[in-house]
Amino acid sequence: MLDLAISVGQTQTPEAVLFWVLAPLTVAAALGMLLVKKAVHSAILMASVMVNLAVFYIAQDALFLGIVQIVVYTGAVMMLFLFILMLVGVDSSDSLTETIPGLRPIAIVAAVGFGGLMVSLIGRATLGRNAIGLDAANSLGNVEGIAQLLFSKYVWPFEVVSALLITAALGAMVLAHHQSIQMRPTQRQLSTQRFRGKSLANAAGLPAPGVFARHNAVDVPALLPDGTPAANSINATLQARGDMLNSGTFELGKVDTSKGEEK
Amino acid sequence: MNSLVLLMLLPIIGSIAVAATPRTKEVLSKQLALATTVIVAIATLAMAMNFQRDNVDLQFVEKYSWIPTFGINFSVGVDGLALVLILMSTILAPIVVLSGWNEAHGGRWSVKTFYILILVLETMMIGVFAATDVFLFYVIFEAMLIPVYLLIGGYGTGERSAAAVKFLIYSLFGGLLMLASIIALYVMSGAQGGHTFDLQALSQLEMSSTTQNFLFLGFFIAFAIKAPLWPLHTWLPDAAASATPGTSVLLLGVLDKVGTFGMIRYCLTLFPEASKTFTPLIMVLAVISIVYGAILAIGQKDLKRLIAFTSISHFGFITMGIFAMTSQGHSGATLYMFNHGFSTAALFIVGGWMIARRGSSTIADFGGLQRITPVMAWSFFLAGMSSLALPGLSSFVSEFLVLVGTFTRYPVHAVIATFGIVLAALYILIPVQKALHGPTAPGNEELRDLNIREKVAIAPVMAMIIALGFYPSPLLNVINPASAHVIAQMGFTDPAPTNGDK
Amino acid sequence: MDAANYLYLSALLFTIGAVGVVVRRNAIVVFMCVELMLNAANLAFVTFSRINGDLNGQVVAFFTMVVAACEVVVGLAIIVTIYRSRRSASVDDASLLKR
Amino acid sequence: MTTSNSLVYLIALPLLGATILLLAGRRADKWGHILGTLMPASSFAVGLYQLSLMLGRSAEERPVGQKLFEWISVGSFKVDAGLLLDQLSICFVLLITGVGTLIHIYSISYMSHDKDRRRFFAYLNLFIAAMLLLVLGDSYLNLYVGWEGVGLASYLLIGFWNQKPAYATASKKAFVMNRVGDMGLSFAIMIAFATVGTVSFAGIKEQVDQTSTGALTAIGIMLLVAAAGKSAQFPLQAWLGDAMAGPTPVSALIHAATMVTAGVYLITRSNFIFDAAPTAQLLVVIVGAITLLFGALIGTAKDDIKKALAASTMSQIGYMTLAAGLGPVGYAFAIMHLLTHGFFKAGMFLGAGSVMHGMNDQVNMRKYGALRKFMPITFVTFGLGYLAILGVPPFAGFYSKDMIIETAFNAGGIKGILLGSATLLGAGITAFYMSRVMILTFTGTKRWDEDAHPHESPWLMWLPMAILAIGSVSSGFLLSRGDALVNWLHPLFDHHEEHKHHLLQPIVVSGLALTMVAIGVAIAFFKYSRQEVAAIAPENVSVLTKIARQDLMQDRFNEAVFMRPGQQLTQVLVKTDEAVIDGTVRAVGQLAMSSSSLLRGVQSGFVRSYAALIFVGAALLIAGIWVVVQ
Repeated sequence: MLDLAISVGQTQTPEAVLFWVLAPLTVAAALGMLLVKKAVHSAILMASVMVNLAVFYIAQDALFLGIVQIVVYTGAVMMLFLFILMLVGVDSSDSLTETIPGLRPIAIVAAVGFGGLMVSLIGRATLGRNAIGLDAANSLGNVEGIAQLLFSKYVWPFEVVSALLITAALGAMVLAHHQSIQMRPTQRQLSTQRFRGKSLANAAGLPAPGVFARHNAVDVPALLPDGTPAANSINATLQARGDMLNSGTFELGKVDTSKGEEK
Repeated sequence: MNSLVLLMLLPIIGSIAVAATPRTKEVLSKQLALATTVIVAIATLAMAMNFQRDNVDLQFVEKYSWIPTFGINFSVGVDGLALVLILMSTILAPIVVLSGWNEAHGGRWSVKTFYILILVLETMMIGVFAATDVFLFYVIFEAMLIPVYLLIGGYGTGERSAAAVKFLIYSLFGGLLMLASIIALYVMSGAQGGHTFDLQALSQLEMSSTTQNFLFLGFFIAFAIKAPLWPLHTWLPDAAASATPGTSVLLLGVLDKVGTFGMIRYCLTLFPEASKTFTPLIMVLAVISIVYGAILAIGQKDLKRLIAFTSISHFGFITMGIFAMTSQGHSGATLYMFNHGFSTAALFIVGGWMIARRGSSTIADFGGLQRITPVMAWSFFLAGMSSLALPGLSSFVSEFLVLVGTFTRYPVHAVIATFGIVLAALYILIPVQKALHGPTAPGNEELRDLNIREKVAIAPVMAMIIALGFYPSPLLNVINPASAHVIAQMGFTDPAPTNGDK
Repeated sequence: MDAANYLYLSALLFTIGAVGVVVRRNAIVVFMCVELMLNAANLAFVTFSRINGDLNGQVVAFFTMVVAACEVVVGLAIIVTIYRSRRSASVDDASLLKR
Repeated sequence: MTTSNSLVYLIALPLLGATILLLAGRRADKWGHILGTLMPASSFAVGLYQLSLMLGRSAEERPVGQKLFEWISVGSFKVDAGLLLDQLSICFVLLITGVGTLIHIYSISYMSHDKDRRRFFAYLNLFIAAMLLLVLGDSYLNLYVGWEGVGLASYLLIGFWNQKPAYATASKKAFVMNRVGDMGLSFAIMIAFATVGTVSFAGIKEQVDQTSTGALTAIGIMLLVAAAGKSAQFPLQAWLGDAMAGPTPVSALIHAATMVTAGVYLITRSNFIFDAAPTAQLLVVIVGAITLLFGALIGTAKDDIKKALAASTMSQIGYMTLAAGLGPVGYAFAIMHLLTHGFFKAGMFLGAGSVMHGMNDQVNMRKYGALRKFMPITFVTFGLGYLAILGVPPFAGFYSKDMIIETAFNAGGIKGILLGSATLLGAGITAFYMSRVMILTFTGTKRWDEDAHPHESPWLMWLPMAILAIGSVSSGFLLSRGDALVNWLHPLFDHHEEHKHHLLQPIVVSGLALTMVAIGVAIAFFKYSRQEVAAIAPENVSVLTKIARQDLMQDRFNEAVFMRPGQQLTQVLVKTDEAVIDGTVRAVGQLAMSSSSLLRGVQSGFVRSYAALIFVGAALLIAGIWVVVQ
């Protein structure tokens, strides 16, 4: 284990401080990711893990990667995640109860086993020499060093990866592209559907939210003449996400018709 | 023309020609197939004329390098045993084509596919008997399953898919064991003078008795499945009941002979010591097969299943003759293979015609055929008589040789096996009585007798059955030296007459 | 300070990520956990790069990032597609592999 | 041994006839019966020619042989297709072809209304060929071919009218029981080859001295089994009665005159074996004695005229078997009785056929009566046969049967007394049941069915009957005059002239026999002639009669001991094969299916469980590395 000890540079102590401060935070954030209910919170915690890792990269003389980590990962990828989260439902929260029997114990046992074995393996690993440090490699500067490798030794993988990136972008477009399976109904057909359907209930169009209600927000259902809320006045997506307020709470008290009659 | 390879190529060429015919011209494809098989049969006969009877070495040997990396050669050659079986296969092929002129209709695929499969199968039938390279043998042994599987599954009746799968899995299982043994032989040959699959070279290998026993079992189980030996027989009745008659003829007449052929050619040659070790067990299994097959045949209600069970009984006789290790038993077994091919072919072919006309294979549905369709009934009767080994018909000579040969060394086995001849009378005469005799069963009044094509197809079989019963010498003269050679190689001599130990 | 500590951290993060993949049902969270595992691997690469004193590890980590980006793009597109047809982002709902 | 090239024609001619008639089909319907009759007739001519040649040679040179070709030759097992005609076989050749020809002639008329007459003649020719092969073969294996050949012909002829299920069953029964006997012959041949090393008559005879008694006894017993099967001897006798399902000429030729006597031929032919195996010989005698009484008893209760005659045949062959079992002294008498029996029994069967012909194929004797006036020729020929079988001097049976009875008494000791008594008793019972047949059929009152119009048969039918009747009258006298047959056959048998103590003088034996016969006739006369005979068999009869009517329970016994257990075994095995053996195979398949469906549970379709599995796998992999680098 001692072989791995780093005796490079003078940044030993500050780095240790940095590590021992950030590492627990990172682990805590990662664990938090597992444990929080809301996906958004997970995303935030993930972002924090990534930033921490970026710091670790920089601390390990990987300046370029650290920056890329922040720009690409934390900046772009995590934003993509959040974007999709919003699309799918930013507030939706997982229930953390397990539905597949026995999966969680298996996961925990495997995790303990895997982690424990990994750690003990690393602990027993010997390199046979001292760690070298990147001072020599980074003598021209980290970015230049990487660039030199990337455009000489790794130029072919680099090109391949770029092709992969383009393909992935195309693939995402293809996947996200909505393919209509049937002809979009014409206005005439829609009209026929509306008036010749089973009932004429919706012939005049769905009620708009907020009509007769106490609020006129989009998530407040319209009230029907008898005071009951009309659930179908609210966008289905809001309902699916659970973002709609409970329509029952908007129900007016029983309208006293007799009194009204008197007035 | 004395080239086995050319002989093997002929059916392939024929199958290509058949494949080239338009799908609509079914008759043309049939005629092409018939012409090919007839040519092959004539070519084989011509080859057989040039066979030197007293030479026990392999003849017509040809050897081409195939996969040099592994020392695999495409090498062929025949001795008396293989020659007789090739002769049987190639003579049966045109008879099958001609007798089953219409049996490809109503299959899953086209008519010409049927004949392509038959012709490809014929090539393999020649190859499997001619191969002298163990790897080549194995490849053909397994590849033969494909056309048969397709023939059963594609053109059969009833539960044809299930039967075909059962047949395939059974055979593949055996083939797998054999493959393991072959690989082991190959590996061992590497340690003893270079990797090879050559049969001659492999038979010189030295190995411990335990190794020999295991490898022997690998081969033997494969062959015991092929030549259904009790208790590995249950695939046969299903397959035979579902296949078309022509397929059944090739299946029981030729393919199953690969099992008994393999026992002689591979089990005995490669593992003489292990063969001796297992002989007591195999003899018991053979005797059980004889009696068991016969009793089960008696109990069958379906004509095709009945014939299948009679064959199990007959294969018991063949196996018994092989492992009795006397020249009579051995020659008898080889002759039995040949004769069984024809008598079973006759039973299946005529039975198939009966079934096709009546539309049912249940024996009880027939009745009184002797008066409605005398020629067909007589053909069936004669085939049945051959199957029960009536003296004067071909099977008698072979069956009696097997029994006599076995008796000199294993009297108890032979005595029990002889009870099989009484059972044989029952299993043949019961269907004969139910199907051919008795009052005309309803629905049978209008059945047609055999037409010219069918008569032409069955006549050579009948002629063969009768002629070889009275004059088996031409075949025995070819078989005897080969059998004697094997017996001598195994280190056996015929038991001398004891005079009752006086 | 011992560079091995980074490796321990990497192992730990990887394990946490793996558990997350198994335990969480929301496809997006699962994806984030996969990212976490990739990042853990990257950390190990960077650390090894430092220990070995050459930049190959960092280059590989760079490639990993690119591939991870690709994966995220395609993966999220798939999630969106599934969500569109099933109105759910739970990986358990997409259990059609069964039959 | 002299060789002759013409022996093969004896067999080839009828075989050719059968082949032509079978292959020609309906085209031969018009002339088939003529060809069918010419073939055995020409065989008979060849036989006579051979006899004449034989007579011209000295006794030692009389046997002639012909090697046709090498039949089977494997290792030391060498069998030629060879023929042997000696003093014994010429008797049979002439009997077979002679009686055969007569019966062919008879059949022309008898079967004239049957549209399958050609086929009938084909079968008959086939039978003649096979039977000739049986008696001409020079080795047991050649004999075996003929042996099974006659079985086949018998099967075909019994089942000639196989459209009736009962007849078809009868033919099958005959074949199967014969096969049991054939199995005995197979065993005998196998034992002979294993011990002596050859299967030819000459070869075995040469080595008898060097062969142990045990082996010879085994061969002998197996030959006896074979003979019992073919000759309907106890315990394989049950098929003969049912074999009467065949047309009557068949019963006359095959089941009276020739085929059923093949067992006697086999035993006499194998004299060198039996002479050296006393145990086997004793068994032969016992079987013969049991059968002669067994058959006689059955004969007393049968109302079916053919079955009564069949029972009588069984009994008479019992006499022959007994005689053959008595060793060198008996062989010639067995053959003599065989020949005389061939005449009178064939004649009586033809007579029965003639009666049936006139009575609309009625076989029940209780429906006959008073036929004497309507069928005078039949009555006379049948009556001559009747006198012959009774053993009334000077008819044929007197000479042959008395010889057997006398030899039986002279067998010595208690054995001789027992055997002699059995034969005497048999003679008495024979007299009783044959008189019964005579009385019921030809005398008394008419008990006919209403549509019966009895008439004498055409000349084609009565001529053979008449010729056979002449034989029944004269053959005994001719054959025994100056011990002609005994001397003729003498060179074949090791006749050690031992002048044994004669228990009874011949004249005493004849007297006793005639007394027994007279008693039998008298009982029959009082029982059936003096009392009214019921047209329908009375049911209130003694248990013994009931048992006798059921053939002494032979079928019941076979059914209970062999058939039903056999059927049950078959059923059980069929089910076992399905359930256990194929079941095991299917179970293996099921195991694969169920284990796969078990494993399929792991493939839940949930991505997360796959991920968990991968994770576990990774952990295990790490664990593996951990262990390796330990």
